[in-house]
Amino acid sequence: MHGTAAMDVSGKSFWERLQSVDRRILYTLIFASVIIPILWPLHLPTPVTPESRAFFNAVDSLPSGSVVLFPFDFWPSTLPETEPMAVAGLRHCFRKNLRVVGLSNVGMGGPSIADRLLDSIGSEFHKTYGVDYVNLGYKANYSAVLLGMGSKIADIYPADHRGTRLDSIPLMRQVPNYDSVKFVLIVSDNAMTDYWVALVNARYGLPMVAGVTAIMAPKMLSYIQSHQLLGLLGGMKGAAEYEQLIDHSDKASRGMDAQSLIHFLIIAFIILGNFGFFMLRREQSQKGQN
Amino acid sequence: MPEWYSHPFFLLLPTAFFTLAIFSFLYKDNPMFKLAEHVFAGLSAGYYFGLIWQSVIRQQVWMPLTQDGQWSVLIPGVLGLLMFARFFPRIGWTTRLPLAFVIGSTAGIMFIQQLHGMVLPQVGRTLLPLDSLRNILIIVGVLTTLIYFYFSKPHTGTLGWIASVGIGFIMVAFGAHFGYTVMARVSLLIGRVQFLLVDWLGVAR
Amino acid sequence: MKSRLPVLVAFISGALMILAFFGRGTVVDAVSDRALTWQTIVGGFSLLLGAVSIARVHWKKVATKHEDRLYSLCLLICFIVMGGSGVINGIGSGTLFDTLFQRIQAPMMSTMFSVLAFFIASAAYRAFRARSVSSAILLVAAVLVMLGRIPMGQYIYHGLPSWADWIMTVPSMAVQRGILIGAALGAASMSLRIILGIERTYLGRG
Amino acid sequence: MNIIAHPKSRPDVVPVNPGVRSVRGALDSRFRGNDDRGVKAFWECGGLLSVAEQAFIGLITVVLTMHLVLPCIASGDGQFAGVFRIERINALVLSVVFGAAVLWYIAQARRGAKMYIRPIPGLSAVDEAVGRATEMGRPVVFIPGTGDLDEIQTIAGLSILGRVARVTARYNTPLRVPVLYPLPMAAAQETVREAYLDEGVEHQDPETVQYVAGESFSYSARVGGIMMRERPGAAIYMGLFTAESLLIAEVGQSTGAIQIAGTAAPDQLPFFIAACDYVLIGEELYAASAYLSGDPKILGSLKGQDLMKIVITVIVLAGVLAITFGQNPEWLTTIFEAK
Repeated sequence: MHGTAAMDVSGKSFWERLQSVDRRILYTLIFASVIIPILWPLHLPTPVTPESRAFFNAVDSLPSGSVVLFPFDFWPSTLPETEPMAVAGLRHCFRKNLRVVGLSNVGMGGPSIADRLLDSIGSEFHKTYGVDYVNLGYKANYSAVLLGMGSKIADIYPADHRGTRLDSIPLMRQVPNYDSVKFVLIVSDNAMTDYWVALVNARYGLPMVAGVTAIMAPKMLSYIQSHQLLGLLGGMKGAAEYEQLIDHSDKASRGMDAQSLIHFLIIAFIILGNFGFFMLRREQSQKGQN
Repeated sequence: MPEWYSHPFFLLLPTAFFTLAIFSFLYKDNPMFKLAEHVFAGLSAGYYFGLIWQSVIRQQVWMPLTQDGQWSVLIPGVLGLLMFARFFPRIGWTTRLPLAFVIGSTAGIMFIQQLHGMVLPQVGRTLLPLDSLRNILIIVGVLTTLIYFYFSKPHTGTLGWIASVGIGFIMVAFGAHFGYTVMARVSLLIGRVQFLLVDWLGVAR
Repeated sequence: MKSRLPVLVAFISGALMILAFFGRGTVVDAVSDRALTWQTIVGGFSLLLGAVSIARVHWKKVATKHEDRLYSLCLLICFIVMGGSGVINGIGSGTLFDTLFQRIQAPMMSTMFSVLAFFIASAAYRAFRARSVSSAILLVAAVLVMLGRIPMGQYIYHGLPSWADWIMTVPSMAVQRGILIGAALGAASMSLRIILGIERTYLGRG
Repeated sequence: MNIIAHPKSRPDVVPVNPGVRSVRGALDSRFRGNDDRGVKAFWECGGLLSVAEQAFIGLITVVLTMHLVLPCIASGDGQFAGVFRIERINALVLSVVFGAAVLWYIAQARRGAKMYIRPIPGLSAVDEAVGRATEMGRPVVFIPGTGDLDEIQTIAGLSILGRVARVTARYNTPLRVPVLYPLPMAAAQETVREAYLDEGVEHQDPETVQYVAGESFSYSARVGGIMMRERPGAAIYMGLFTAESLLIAEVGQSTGAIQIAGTAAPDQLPFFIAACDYVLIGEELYAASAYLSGDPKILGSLKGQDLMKIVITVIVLAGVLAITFGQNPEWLTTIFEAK
């Protein structure tokens, strides 16, 4: 789609040629810098940010048996970032014997991912569906879902994701609305976090933490400072920190070496690109003077 | 079932095929990618259809109606069906009713949510004592950003000066955002390469 | 009737939500709870509409022998298999619906986005230039944050992670808050216009 | 800015959720033109605005009387617990002040009051860029975002397209507008045709507005193709952009075009700033569209929001001083607590 490769190279200065390197060379470098650290990992320790530690502490201090609302509010497109957070969050909850109520406000795949993760991590800890955890599934129109559950969850969710009526699920009989929920652990890649904060935290005062994609993390820090969120995991890096904190390293931790290398490469690209740009500009202005 | 079939390489072959088909876009736009795009769009539409059929039509309309005798669910049910009225020109306008209901009530929730859940706490937590450089910078950053997006006066004189401080702050913030976005995209690529090398080919762990 | 009734419906349902927020223990609460449940149902139908519309568009392409009809046919087959199995066999784990999603659809979605890593890298080399003071500030801040947020960063200079932390929690946080407040005001005024029928683009024209 | 009913659901993809889907359909075939022109406003055919305004005031009155009068009927168990949640009085005050400001300015704007909006640098650069493209004898590429017509940023982008099309019509510069969705395409055609007519040009170039079908990535690949072929002198991107911003801006950069972008999508702004010559940041896009279209509802809202920004600035300054030097500042923060 970019025909730079076909351009005439002759008669161009070094800097001009450097500016028009074939993109496929850049792509190959990127591929290599991801593949190499995955094949030969370095296992560098990840420094833990205060927000991730706060996230861990908030979950860790919940009394055993508390009910945690666990929204799987992410699209499958960000699974490599969000799945490790959700997995680590579930491991932490189940290890602390918290009871997890999963749900999703993302129609495209959210409830199916919730199902898969709850079942696989639940069985890791020998938990029973319906007693220790449940997956409510998806209902449309998130703002109405979030507010409606404040009055009566069964009004919004007559049945769980598999179609079992809520009144025949032991866990849900004890959780009629937000009053019986102790905590919200959001994993999200979109504006749903803002809704949880501005609707549920503001109106019902439920304490919450969020694991979000790196793109969203800068905005979320504003909620941390205003105490609307108690803790925050940002992207694969945040997931790796959390894995480290719960002492169960997994996919995110293994990805961090590649993350380091590729960041270096991109920074090198920015510097080299700009250097070439300035040299070219200087060359041209010198030509102009002659 | 023969043994080889249950090897991850064969089990995950379709997944790997479509993953590679999408990566082929990097070389150039090609029929493989286009096929993957259409398969994807078809599955997505099908996913919504199955999901809504089960979780909305069955659970929220059919079950309450037949099992609990809740006749009132017919109202949203009919409103929902009116969404399809646009396919019939003569009653097409009725499709605006469910739309007006959903958008109107969402607007009501949003109005309160923005003022009560966002503006109040965010403004309240900016009232920090001027006792550290950190606090001073936070207050200056919030206010100059707000003033940069003030359109009723030209950016000259003092206001211009404040606005240029604001744009400085904004650029630092966008730089941070930029760095984080790079991090996010890179993570997704790492995730996919992990799938190809670890889960599918099993050449690393 | 055709344009007045919808505006009235929007007004009543919007006002109801606002009233319910300020009140407690009145009939408004019961009505608004019911309205919330209804919203989730009507919202569901609109998603269904989206799915049906896509199928319609591609059905037309197949019927009119459009040059891309083979692709469209492929899309329709996927739609029917996925949607049909969801309706007949259910959507829980272990169903065909779930398997197709977990094996084909979800990986495709994340691959689409991972491709962007390559584009970012190539744009970093070719397009991201310090053309002005502000873009120079942006690029420097970006590089500092990128270095400070990776495990290797602290080996280059041990202070880098705390610099990145500082950028994130002081200037960046302040700007995000300024933008957040501005955006909240914008969204609130948009909501107000919708409730009062001043903003009706969503209803179409005529 | 979040548009009502569909904040971005996915980080980079055109949102797909109830609001959007339904809105898309609703706009259907009834669409004409890109602003309210030609359609009788609701209040014009029966005075609904005044009814609505009164209703709003009435609503506030109801809320207040709920607190003063209704307690007697409340809860039924003889308790005179207020029906009005007194702890939410702060939100009520804010709503009333803000609502009044926005409505007052909209009414003013509609009455034709002159309202000043500061010149936005990126906008004046648009004329310059088109001029330069003309000198070089190259076309101008304009992309009104990759959102559908229900997205307010698309509508803002189209009003800027109106301005660009006038200038290209005046100088007889070729204009290319590749569009992703059918509805914005119809709107863009209408906008361009009107702009050309205003300049006295019978616009006939069928190549101008092109419907480039496909999803986000294929779209940007094809736009890239158009750019490489036609080598525009200026490339202008105004509207909602998602992940494709990066791809498009990079190709534009490699063709040597002057690039001007504007979007309110915060995650794409950094890329535009790094790759383009001028950028309208966030709300500047709306301000530009209000400035160009003169639409009273956008203009009035913008003014109302501006007033609110001043109020907030003053409150923060006063609050900070009170907290720093005051005796007992705790009460100040409790005023802002959301309950």
